[in-house]
Amino acid sequence: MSYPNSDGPVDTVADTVDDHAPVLVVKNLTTTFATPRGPLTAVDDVSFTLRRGTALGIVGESGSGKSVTARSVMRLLPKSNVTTTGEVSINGIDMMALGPKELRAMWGPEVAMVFQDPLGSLNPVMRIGDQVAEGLRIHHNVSRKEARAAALQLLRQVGIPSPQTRLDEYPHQLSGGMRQRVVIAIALSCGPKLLIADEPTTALDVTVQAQILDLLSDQQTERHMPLVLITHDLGVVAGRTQEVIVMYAGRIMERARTPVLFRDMKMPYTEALFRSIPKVEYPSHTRLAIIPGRPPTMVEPIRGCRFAPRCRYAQDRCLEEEPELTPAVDRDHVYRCFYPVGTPEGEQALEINRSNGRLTPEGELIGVS
Amino acid sequence: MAGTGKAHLRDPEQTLLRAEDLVVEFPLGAGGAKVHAVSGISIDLVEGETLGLVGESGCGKSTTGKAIMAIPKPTSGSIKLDQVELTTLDDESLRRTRPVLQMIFQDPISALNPRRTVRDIIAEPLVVWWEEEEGRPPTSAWLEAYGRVFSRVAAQVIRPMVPLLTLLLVAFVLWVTSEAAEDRAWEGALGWTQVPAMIIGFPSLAAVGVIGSILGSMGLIWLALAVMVPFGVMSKVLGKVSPAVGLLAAAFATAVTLFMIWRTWNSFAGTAAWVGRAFVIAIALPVVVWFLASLLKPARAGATGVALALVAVLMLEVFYVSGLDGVPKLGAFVLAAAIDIVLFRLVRKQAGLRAAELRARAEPKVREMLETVGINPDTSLDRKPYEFSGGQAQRLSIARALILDPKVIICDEPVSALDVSVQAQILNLLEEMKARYGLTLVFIAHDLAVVKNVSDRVAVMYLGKICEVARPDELFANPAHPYSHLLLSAIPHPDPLIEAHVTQVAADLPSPVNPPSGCRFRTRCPLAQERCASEEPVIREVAPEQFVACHFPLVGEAAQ
Amino acid sequence: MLRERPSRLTAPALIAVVLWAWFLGPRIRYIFAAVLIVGTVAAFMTNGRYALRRIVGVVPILIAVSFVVFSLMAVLPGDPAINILGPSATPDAVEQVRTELGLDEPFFNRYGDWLGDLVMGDLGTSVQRRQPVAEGIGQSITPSLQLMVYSVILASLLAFPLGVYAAYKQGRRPDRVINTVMLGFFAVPNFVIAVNLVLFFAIGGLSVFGTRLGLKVLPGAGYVEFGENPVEHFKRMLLPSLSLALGQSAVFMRLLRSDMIGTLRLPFIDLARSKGLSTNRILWHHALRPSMFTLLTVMGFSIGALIGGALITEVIFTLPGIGSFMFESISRRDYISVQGGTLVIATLYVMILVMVDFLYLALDPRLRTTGGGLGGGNG
Amino acid sequence: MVSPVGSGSPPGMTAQLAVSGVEMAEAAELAQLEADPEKGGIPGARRRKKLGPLFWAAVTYLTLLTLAAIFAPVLPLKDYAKTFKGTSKDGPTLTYWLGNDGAGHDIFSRIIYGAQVSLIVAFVGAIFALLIGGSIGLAAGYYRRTVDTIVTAVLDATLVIPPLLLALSLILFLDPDAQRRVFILILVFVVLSIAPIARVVRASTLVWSEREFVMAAKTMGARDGRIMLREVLPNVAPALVSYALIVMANLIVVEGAVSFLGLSVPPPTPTWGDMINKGRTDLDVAAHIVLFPALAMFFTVLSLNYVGDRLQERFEARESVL
Repeated sequence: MSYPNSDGPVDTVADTVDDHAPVLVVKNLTTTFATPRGPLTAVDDVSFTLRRGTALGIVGESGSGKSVTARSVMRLLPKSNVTTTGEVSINGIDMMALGPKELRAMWGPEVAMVFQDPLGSLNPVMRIGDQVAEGLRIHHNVSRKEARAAALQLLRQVGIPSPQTRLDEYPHQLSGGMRQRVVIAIALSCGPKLLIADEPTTALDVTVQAQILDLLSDQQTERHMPLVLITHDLGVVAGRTQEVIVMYAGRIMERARTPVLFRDMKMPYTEALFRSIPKVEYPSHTRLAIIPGRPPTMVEPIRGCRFAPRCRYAQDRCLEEEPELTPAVDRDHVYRCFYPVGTPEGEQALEINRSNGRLTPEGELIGVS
Repeated sequence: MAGTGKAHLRDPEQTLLRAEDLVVEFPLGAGGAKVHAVSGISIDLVEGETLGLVGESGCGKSTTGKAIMAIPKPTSGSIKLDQVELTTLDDESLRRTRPVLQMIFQDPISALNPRRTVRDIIAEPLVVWWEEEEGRPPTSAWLEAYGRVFSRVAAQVIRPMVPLLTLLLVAFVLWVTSEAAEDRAWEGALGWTQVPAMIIGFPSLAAVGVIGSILGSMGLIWLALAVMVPFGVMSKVLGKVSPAVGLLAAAFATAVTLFMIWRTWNSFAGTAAWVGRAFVIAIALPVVVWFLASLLKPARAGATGVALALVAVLMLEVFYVSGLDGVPKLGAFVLAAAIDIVLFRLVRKQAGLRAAELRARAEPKVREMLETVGINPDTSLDRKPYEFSGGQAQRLSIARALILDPKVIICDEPVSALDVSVQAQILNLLEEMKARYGLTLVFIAHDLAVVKNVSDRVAVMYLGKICEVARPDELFANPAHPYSHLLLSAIPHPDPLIEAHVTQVAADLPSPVNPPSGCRFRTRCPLAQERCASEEPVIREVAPEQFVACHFPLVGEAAQ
Repeated sequence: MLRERPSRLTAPALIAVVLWAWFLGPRIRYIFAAVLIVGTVAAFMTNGRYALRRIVGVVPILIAVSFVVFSLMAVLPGDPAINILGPSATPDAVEQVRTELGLDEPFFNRYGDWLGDLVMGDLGTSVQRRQPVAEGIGQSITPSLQLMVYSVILASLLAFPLGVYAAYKQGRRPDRVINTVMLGFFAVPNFVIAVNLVLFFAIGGLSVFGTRLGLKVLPGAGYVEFGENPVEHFKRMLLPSLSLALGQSAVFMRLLRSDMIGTLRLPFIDLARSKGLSTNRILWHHALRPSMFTLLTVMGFSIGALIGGALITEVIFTLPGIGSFMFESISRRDYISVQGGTLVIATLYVMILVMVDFLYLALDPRLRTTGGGLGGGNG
Repeated sequence: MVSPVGSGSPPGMTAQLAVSGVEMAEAAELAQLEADPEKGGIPGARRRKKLGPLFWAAVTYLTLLTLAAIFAPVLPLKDYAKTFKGTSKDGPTLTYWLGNDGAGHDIFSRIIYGAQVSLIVAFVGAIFALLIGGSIGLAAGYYRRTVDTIVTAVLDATLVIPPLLLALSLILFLDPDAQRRVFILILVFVVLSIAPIARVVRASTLVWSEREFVMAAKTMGARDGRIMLREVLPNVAPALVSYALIVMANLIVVEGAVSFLGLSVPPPTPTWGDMINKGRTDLDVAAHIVLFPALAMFFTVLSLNYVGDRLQERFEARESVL
């Protein structure tokens, strides 16, 4: 490990802790915002664990609660007008029990975050070197010179060309991709044991996106560091995560190992999402399957399955009763559906819907626009 | 440079839209540096075709879109729409071609005016052109907007005070009429002449006028106001019944107004005389005369004239008030201003009538368009853009673009700001609209999968130049340009079994201020040779219907 | 990226400006020269091209201002000669004065002459005062500049902590209290503040039920030079500066607060938090600097406005500053002094605005490179 | 000097948010982000932020003051020019509500009549400046390039002369005998306020003209005039109207300063500034002579500023929250 502060806790912990012990445990996490329109439950009863050295993808459209989940885990949300309940522990430390000062001590060395907008995430009037070194100086109390050397090292690690000159430059002098590399360097500066990347490539071009994702994957494997990768793009999680959570309207809809999810998705929402993406393999002018309607607002309480009004498989039961997370054959694969895709029940439900006129002959949902 | 040349263009006779050698440059600061946003792009579209423009951000694809619209006109190059050259047209003729060529924008919320209702927004294109056809004076928009601002003030400031004001005014009228001072009596009497105005339906105007004229100790302006406006309105109304009566009323109003002007003129003396008199000559007189003239032709009765006259009267009041000893006239002035505000509302109503009429005429069409794009007109006509989600707002934009029955629509990243599931809805909608109205589309996007899905032909752009033009299926199967290849390889596939093999590129996008010599892609191209720096590749056909601007294409006889 | 190439015009332009400043009245020339040299050198160190453009851009504005000032005085009704001699003057005498003043020449000749004299540092000679205008302004400019500097320092001392704190506590009680109080200060015209300060600190305050609510600790008027007696100088400058500072601090604080609120919502503040930085460090180290741009502009404006705009304060506290000078000149219809004074004030004003622009360079690295704003031009 | 140039916060610059608390703002934004995609049609989406009791108090004060000033000649007020014997420097009594000044005048009556001058010059000055400055700013912001360059240069040249100085010079040189002081004051105040208003409108127009709906209007073939007035102006107007209130407040202050220096409307007409100036000599014995006109002025300026501020905030809030 080329990390300059190797007397820090990084290596020692890595050596002593069992590889399969969960780094992040989230149980019944619920986050509610007080809005003028009433309480808005952005994250509703979310539980998952993350093991050492794995990358977890959280996929969902905007409004699904994925970003709020990440911030709730970090406890980066404001105290006023937001209530977070449930359990979050990182490396056995109960995040919910920490005070502001202890939390600040966690941010950086224990858990770090990469944000969506690389230009906005960097202070426009501070030198890059200072920004990268700042975390080190605060948390590890190193001298200015050492911090600068460490920053140089970090910039080199994230693949920034001629890092020496970059140290004294300002963010606006870099391109979008380089800025995001700097943001990643900042996140990595204190050797976090958990990295959360919140839509790290949304603002970037496709060529740069691939590079940044590669960088994140490389760092993740190299540092043996668990990664939570939040994105709206199924393509992004496909190649780079071991496990995927699909969120919809504040709920976990499906969770599975990545290959399993893509090969054998059970949740109609996942399927619908997958089908609505235009794919390069398909010939041009292929008609896309659409998800009609729009997601529920999370202000009013919802009865039944949250996806039911937009679901091809939905039956009366789905509108009344919300399914629990049910395990599939693969023990790690859970989903929230009464009529899962690719099962006899699901086929039957589709058949029923087709016969009672809710679906077009091609199997698309009619109405609800 | 990555690509000049026009080998990929088709027979000009067949094409509906043809842009040749488009160049767009923006000056950068005062130093003479320029951003070369678009440097010699040629594209053409056959009727009913969709051309996809794709590239990284900063490649000039959106600028190309705007240049085709000629907003602003490109630095050089030619745009032919239906064989008509757009770049040489003067502004007015260019404006007349607008309905044929429409545009849909990336940010649907920003593309809709937050202060107007859906009804207004969708009908606006029709109203603009109908007004044009019917020769409505362009000042009416000015008037309406003016009235709008004033009525907003009235609504926000005056309306809450109306009960109080009314009470006070009534008490005041009682007081004045019971024991009015002698010198005010004649004004009071004049005030009552406005009762007819009240009867014919302008109660608020008349009420304020009555009180104003009683209260106003300066009399003459009030006299003028009290007579001119109601009689003006009356003469219009009466003019429909009997031209003679209308004429009489107008003549009376004219006489009073001229008297007022004369009186105002005389009130200026001493140091400021030249200012005041110049004002009277320059502004008040012509405007008032215009107004009065318009009264004589009730059919064409310019609401504009009324409004301008009111502005003039307002100004006259101020000069008159301040020209006297001033201060005690405050009451008169404030009331005058209040009257003016009420009048502006009135006038706006008149002006608004035409607009409302046109909007009503447009309504069936508006409803039809809304239904076509999948928005329920019953619930949405009176809502404002911010009450819609991104997807719905984009539908509204599409409806607005379609209502003029255009031939070509330029879609500038129409789905980039939308969620995945909504994106599919909009893409399908665009395909439907294209089939239904026989549209020709220019589709600008950075997402290759999206572009492939909608296009009949794709042009890959890099730093203001075209790299490759081909049918999407061929392009995606066998990209000929190294840059196309790079783009394709970088797409994340929603399938864990496909390993991402990104061609690692050195460096970032070069600055468009100082683009590289020769082929513009050479600084990042893995295959770049010396020739690429010295010689700019010209577009040529390397495979049937596949055109590329590269010295060493990956497809065709040169690909070894 | 564009390479900075200081133009060949730079040196001559600078020398010319400094020389010009030298020819003005004795005190003004030091001030002009110091401001110019310091500002320009600082600016050239950061972005010479921009600095040059800005300095050159000032020239047309100054010419426009001089024209406005001159024509205003020339076109205004009333004959300066009669103003000088009084209404009972004989036509001959009036004619003589008119010739003396050059008033019988065509307008543009007079403007040209005036401008020519101006460039030579001659602002004309006041007939009423029987003294060169430049000299009069030179004598009165020091107290004004001192007043300006003190009040801005006081205002900033008050505005910065309050603004930052209010922004941090946005919408909550401390913010509301600070805001309301500051809005109060903002709404009191500064001559009212001045009168009240005099009441409570100089003449002993109100008498309420026999007790006096106030102090009698500071002198209420007059001016003592700094060199003469520093303690007394500050004692006398305190009330006038304070009366100006209170209103200004309200403006500064409100601007800082609103910009700071904007900054605190930017993503980089999130990143700073997620680094584990303390609130104070985030506020003062990360958020303050990017939030200061609007404030800086407005500070420039209000400092500039103070040069002549502190007129009423100077009159109340009988400070012999340029405001008093101007007020007296206006009252006496001394149009030559008014012309000259207005021009000097406007020139200083413009220079201060330019200096503020240069300060931007120091604060915002994005401005230091031309071609910035495009972002990412590192090819 | 609180001047129209340096004070007040142009709407473009103040980004005061309706949501409260830095963190709350952030949270609300996040919540929005999360709830955003399909939030249309939520009941209460149009919900307006309340203006609050202070706002209405300010409006009431301004209304009462204006009404009192308008109806002053017919209200049972004492003659402002009359000297009441033996009442010199008396404090408030039942007969003389706010006491009497050094000359035995009734202060209450003088304050009401003084409001006439302040209000008329400020109101008329602001209205005309609004019309003229607004049009200039709109044109400069919309057309940019040459128009903008010229307009900005001219505005800059006006802005560098301190307003009070300009006002005083104009007043004295235009009207040395105080014959038509109200007229001259209005003229001068219009001149003073055009530049700041034009700048604010220009800045706001620049921002709004960037929006895509302006581009959309161009593509549909609307003329420039129509775009400026139908698309841009309605969006600029709220900020403009609230800024005009702040300009009015500034003009009242400038008028106060001018009359403090004895250059406003000549006696016997009372003005607030003049009352304060005259009372200065008796400060230690009869502070109420200064206090009451100062308070009247304070509350007027405060109310105008507050109302302007709140309106602006509210318009902005509607913009940003929705």
